[in-house]
Amino acid sequence: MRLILDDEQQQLSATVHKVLADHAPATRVREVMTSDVGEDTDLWRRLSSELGVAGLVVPERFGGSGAGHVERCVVAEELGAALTPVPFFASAVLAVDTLLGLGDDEACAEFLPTVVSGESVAAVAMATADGMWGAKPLPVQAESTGDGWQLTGTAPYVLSGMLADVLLVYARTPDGTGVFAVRPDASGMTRVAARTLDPTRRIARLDFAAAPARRLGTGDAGELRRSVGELAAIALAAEQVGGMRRVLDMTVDYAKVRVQFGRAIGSYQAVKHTCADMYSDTEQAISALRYAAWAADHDRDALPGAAALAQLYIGPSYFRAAANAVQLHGGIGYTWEHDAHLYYKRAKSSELLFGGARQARERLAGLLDLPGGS
Amino acid sequence: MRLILDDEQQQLSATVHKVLADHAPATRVREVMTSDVGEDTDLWRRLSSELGVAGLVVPERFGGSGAGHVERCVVAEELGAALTPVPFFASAVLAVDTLLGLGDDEACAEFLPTVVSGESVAAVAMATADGMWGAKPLPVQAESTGDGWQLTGTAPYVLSGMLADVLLVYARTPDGTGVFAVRPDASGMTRVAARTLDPTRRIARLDFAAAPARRLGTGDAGELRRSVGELAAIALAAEQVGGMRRVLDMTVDYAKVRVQFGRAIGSYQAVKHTCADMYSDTEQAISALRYAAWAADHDRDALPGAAALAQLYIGPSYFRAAANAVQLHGGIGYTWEHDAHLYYKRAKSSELLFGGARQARERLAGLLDLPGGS
Amino acid sequence: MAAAGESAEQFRARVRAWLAAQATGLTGSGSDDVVEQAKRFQAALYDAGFAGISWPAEYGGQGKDATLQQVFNEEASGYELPTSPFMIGMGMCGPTLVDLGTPEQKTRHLRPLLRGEEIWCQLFSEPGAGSDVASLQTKAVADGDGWLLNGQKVWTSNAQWADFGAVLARTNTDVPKHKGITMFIVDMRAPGVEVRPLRDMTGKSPFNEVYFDDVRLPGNAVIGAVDAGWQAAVTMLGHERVSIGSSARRRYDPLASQNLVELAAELDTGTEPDVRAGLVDLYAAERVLSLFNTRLQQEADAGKAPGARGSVSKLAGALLLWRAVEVAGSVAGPRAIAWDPEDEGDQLAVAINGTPASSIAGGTNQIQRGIIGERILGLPKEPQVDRDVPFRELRVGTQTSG
Amino acid sequence: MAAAGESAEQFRARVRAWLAAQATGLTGSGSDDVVEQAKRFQAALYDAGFAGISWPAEYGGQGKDATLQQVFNEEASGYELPTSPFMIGMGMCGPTLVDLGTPEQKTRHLRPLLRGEEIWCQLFSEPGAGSDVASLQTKAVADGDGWLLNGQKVWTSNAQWADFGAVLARTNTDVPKHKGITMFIVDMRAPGVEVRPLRDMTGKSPFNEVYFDDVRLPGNAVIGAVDAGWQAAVTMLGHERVSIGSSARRRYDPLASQNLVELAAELDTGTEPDVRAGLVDLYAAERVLSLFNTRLQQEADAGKAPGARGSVSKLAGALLLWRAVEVAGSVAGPRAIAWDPEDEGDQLAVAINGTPASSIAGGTNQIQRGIIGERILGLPKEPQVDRDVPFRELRVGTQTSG
Repeated sequence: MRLILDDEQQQLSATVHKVLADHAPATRVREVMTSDVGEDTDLWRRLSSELGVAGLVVPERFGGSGAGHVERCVVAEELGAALTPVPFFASAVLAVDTLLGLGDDEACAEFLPTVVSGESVAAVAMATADGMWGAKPLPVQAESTGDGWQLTGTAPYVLSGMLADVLLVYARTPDGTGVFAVRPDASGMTRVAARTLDPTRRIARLDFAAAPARRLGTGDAGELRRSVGELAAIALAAEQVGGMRRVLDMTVDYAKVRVQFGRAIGSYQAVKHTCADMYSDTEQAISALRYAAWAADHDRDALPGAAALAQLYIGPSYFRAAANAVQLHGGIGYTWEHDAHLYYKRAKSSELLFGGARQARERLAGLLDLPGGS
Repeated sequence: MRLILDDEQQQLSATVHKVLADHAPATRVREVMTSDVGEDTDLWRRLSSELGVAGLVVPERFGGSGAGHVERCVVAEELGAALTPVPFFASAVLAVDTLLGLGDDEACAEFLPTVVSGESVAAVAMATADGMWGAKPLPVQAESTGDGWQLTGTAPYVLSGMLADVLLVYARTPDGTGVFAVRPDASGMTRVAARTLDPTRRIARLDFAAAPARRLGTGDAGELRRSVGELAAIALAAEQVGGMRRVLDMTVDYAKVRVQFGRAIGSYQAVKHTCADMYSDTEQAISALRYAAWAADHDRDALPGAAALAQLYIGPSYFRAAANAVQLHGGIGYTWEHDAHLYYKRAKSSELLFGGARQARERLAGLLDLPGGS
Repeated sequence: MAAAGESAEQFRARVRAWLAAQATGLTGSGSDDVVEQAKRFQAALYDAGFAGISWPAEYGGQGKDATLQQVFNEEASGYELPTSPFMIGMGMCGPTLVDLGTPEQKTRHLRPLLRGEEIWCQLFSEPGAGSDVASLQTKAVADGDGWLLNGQKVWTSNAQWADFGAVLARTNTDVPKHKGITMFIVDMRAPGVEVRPLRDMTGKSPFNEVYFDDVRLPGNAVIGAVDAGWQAAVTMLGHERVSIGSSARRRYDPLASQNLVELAAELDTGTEPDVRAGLVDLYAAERVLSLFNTRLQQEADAGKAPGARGSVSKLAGALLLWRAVEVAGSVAGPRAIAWDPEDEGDQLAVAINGTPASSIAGGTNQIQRGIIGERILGLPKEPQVDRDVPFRELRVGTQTSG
Repeated sequence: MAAAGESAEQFRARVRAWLAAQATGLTGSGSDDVVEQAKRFQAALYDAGFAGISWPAEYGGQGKDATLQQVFNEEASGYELPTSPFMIGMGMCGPTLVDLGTPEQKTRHLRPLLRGEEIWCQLFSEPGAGSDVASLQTKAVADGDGWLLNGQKVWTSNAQWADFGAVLARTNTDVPKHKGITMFIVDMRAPGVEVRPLRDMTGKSPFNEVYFDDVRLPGNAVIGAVDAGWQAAVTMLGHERVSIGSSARRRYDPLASQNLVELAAELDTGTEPDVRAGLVDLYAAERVLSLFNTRLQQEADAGKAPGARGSVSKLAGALLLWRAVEVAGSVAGPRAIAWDPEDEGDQLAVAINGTPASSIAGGTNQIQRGIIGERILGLPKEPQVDRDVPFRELRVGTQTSG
């Protein structure tokens, strides 16, 4: 296994970092997050078309670069570090992985090139009613009509669901799980913007009442949904690691200049040792992430365990780091004007997405061969 | 509810403290714990006959003072603080509570006076095979013979079981749980001294093969066993609180005199803040203990919740405090010669006795009316 | 009206009956006329004999035992009372005036406060003086028989509607920082006082920045003695910690275990092992802390002053909230982070987002641990690099002082 | 015998085969002839080309990439190898001699160490100098062309059978404490060296007190330079942290998650929710730390020195053990604290009782956090009250210095 980045990967990281620093500083993030749309569509087109960030795991024949998951994670790290409000997760992770996994070349050829170029945004509905991504029944039911399918039900927790030009919906069918494409103007579909704890990530609910839909691929997509969930957990872990690194840096920088009682607060053990724990957590989180990304590219047998490991370890670590960042900034860190709260909210929201620690723990318990469980 | 001690209770505490300081300092504790018997029988007779520590909850007609559970907890606190290896827990807690709860005046009149005076030591077998004190079947079966009863099975985790002059055994009978008295020289009974993590508390296993036994009381003692377990949890909490106070004091004292890098280590936040957390935990533990002791005397309806609360909160707190005490003493705290390790071991052992956090948590879950559970 | 010779249980019954009649259906937030509502309610409390229960009777209090205040608080914890505009005045400024005020100050200020006529705020913190309050840079310069006040304060709750404030200002820069501070009463309506709302991380504005530009203070505005303001501040902060620490977890706090138990039942997550364990442990921690607070109160009633032990309440209360945030996440799952517009997810989200405040405001957890370590346990202080340095030569915040 | 041009995978295969043949059934403890067994095993390692894998070939090492040492460690983690008497020599003293030794010292000492002929110990700590190693009071006074050594060391592992030790002694008391220390090689068989076993809290005696009474050191015993012993100590402590941190959780460690999983199966407690969650979380923490160690190694191989990051390994490893102790309690319940004489409860109990060592020995967790904060993150040091003070005027331990 390889847990360090090569020169090219480091270069990619530096490039994305610079573009985000130039075009999506915190002031811009705040502007976008308080807008109606809540996502920076211009920047997304630029990142997709100029840097190819949406096509890193997409083969060249569908417009991508075929680089790999390690590369996609490198990008996710930078996006997570800058809290960039773009539909990366929906379009370049969930939708891309779903389309690629379907084994439906026609669908890939139809959707992927514009998703990769950023011309279109795709979102994916795959959560159960209680917001888990696990084994419970899907909340949307597909029924075959003469010339196609109709969807009925309510799909919660659809990332970038309001913005998307195409919605990919995992639904129950008489022959197992199916994936369906729905256009945003489909009759019988309503999109409702959710209110969110985290202002930098938009989420929607989709209501279907006999909405016409097109089935993609053939056969049961239950396994696909599971592996898409695993890859999503890894991409999320990358965002989280990026956020951890950033809050650690912010906090250490502040601890060097803020003076109380006649000396920099970073000289106090209560601050210094907390920073050391944040560093220790972050370094370990990076290692878990690199392993999971490597497994996604090179060891699919290890993928379920690696994804669950990353999710279980990194989710709570990021929140702890972000909470410590607020704490060590003191009062200023608690204000709206300071960026610390944006990381705090992102960290909490990321910790509870995709089934959270509970689901990851159950999966690892299965891999460890522990008895019991639900 | 009353959570503070009155003058008389404080006086009792000071008296016991002084006697233990004079007659059972750490050097004596070490001497006893490495002896074969492992308990200080002389001291126990003295504490019982001169200070009446074994009869605090026993009515005067059976030789006790009828003071109450708050008083018994005051004594337990001091014994826990000094790690005094005497059969207090077996004789003055488990056996006394069992005898008093049976409603068998004859048995009380027979056994209690000598138990209270310290002339005899009683031990109680009540744990299940897995060392829990909960709902699973008792490991000893009683069968009625023509003129009495016979016990068969193996009773683990009998505190002071090797030393006891009389063994009280909770066993299955055709009509529910019964309590049986067995003499140490009974045919068919073997006592095996367990090896223990904690050198200051002796534990035995009792093997019964058709051992003759005398039934005490009438009716099902299942409820009695439960309430004896609750009172035991409270007495244990008192010992634990005593230990917490002592390790906190030891650690603070050391932190004031030990110099590293040119100043007392207590001036470093890493040490000072840990001591502050120990203090905060200890003060809260004292409060939980006082409430539970008060409930034992004055509010039996609140007793199950108060006992579980004390057990759940105090067990891990004491171990954390004892572990921090070793840590803050550094290398010297890790040596056999220093007393810190004796508290560490007592804390771990106490945390896992009487069903530990798992059982306490289940009981509180029931009281909170949470669904599920085993 | 206070009944003479009333027992604690009679008092409790009277409180309970009064609250049931007067406080049912009230809310402490969200209303535009929050101040008017608070003033009406405080006046009603006063009329009923429940304002300043342990304050001296000669200045409008009830002159009773502090236990009875505790009884009142216990009964009130089931209600969402509209008292927040008076919390600083009742919990901190008033008690400090009781301790340190001149008879004239007490007569002028205590009764109007108790009657709900005047709102107070506390003006200690500054951008450069957070944990290190004594490094404050706001200055009061003698001017005739009074003073001229200049500087900036921050995190000032209630400043937007306050009539008076207790302000710390530097009156001597030639001595070490603790020795040149004075506490004053400042009229918040006086010329030169400007109040600007400050948004917190939940998006609300519960506090303000306050600017003083040549604000004139009369000579009798000094609380305690000139240059002895640090001692006055310690007195007030002691009241603050008790006030924060002993405030019961409120019935309507979405992070209280009871509410999370109900949420788990509603969302059907109560059978999950992590939820069960989390809820039980949270309940236990809440209950144990509340027992500690009761014990502290009983000791105080028995004549043993709580001293710095209010810091334990405050610290433990703040740590408890972090545990509650974790449990809330396991109870609600993704429903804590996204909810339909018509749902009530906001309350839980705002509570989660507001949690850091408890570990920062009123003295950070780190500061509380230092207080416990030094004042209760007697552990030695750290080397104090600023102790003997005249204030004018000190570095403070991220700036130079002076 | 080392094969030239061997790939990592070939090397791994060779290690695996060798271990299977040579190490199966060995134990590292409990035996009276532990030293003899260790010496035989070390000699066999040497003969097979597995001793000093990354050490210079000219002094008996294999001159290979450090990755291959990692490969060896991974393969060896499944065995209980009898190597403990050589751990200090191989992990700390040897690498320090490689870095700082004279050619003469390297020639004299490295090969005998690798061949298992000579055992080393490290003599830094003293009763008054624990975390603050540099406050040590053992003195070496110039005496002709050599030195006379006097003083007391403590926590010295392996001293009871060591042939040589690396000792820190004060050679100048007129300068601040870090500047007057020298590191020497001391012959542990020399007259005046007395070794007394010291019992730890598990009841075992894995370390010793060592007394030096006019022990004569030759002039060429200095490692590095006179009065530059602190730098040499930092070098050695760096090797120590890497050595401690990167040692894989061993197969036979009763607190390793795999063994606790098996214990849960045996005791039938694996279905308890707290046991399940505890085991999974412990496994995750173990695995993540091991991934961090691998990543550190890969970075080192790629030319990025680990620097102080060994402190992360050591700190995280120590914290992991505390978590394991908690999980062990929930897995085993009261069976962790009392067991039948014929049962094997001892192993778990000794592991629980021995856990504090990891958070203390080789630099406490607090010291590691300081190293991470200052050396990696660049946070400022605390005020150093002892920095410019001549050693003879300093207070150390619980005594006065000098």
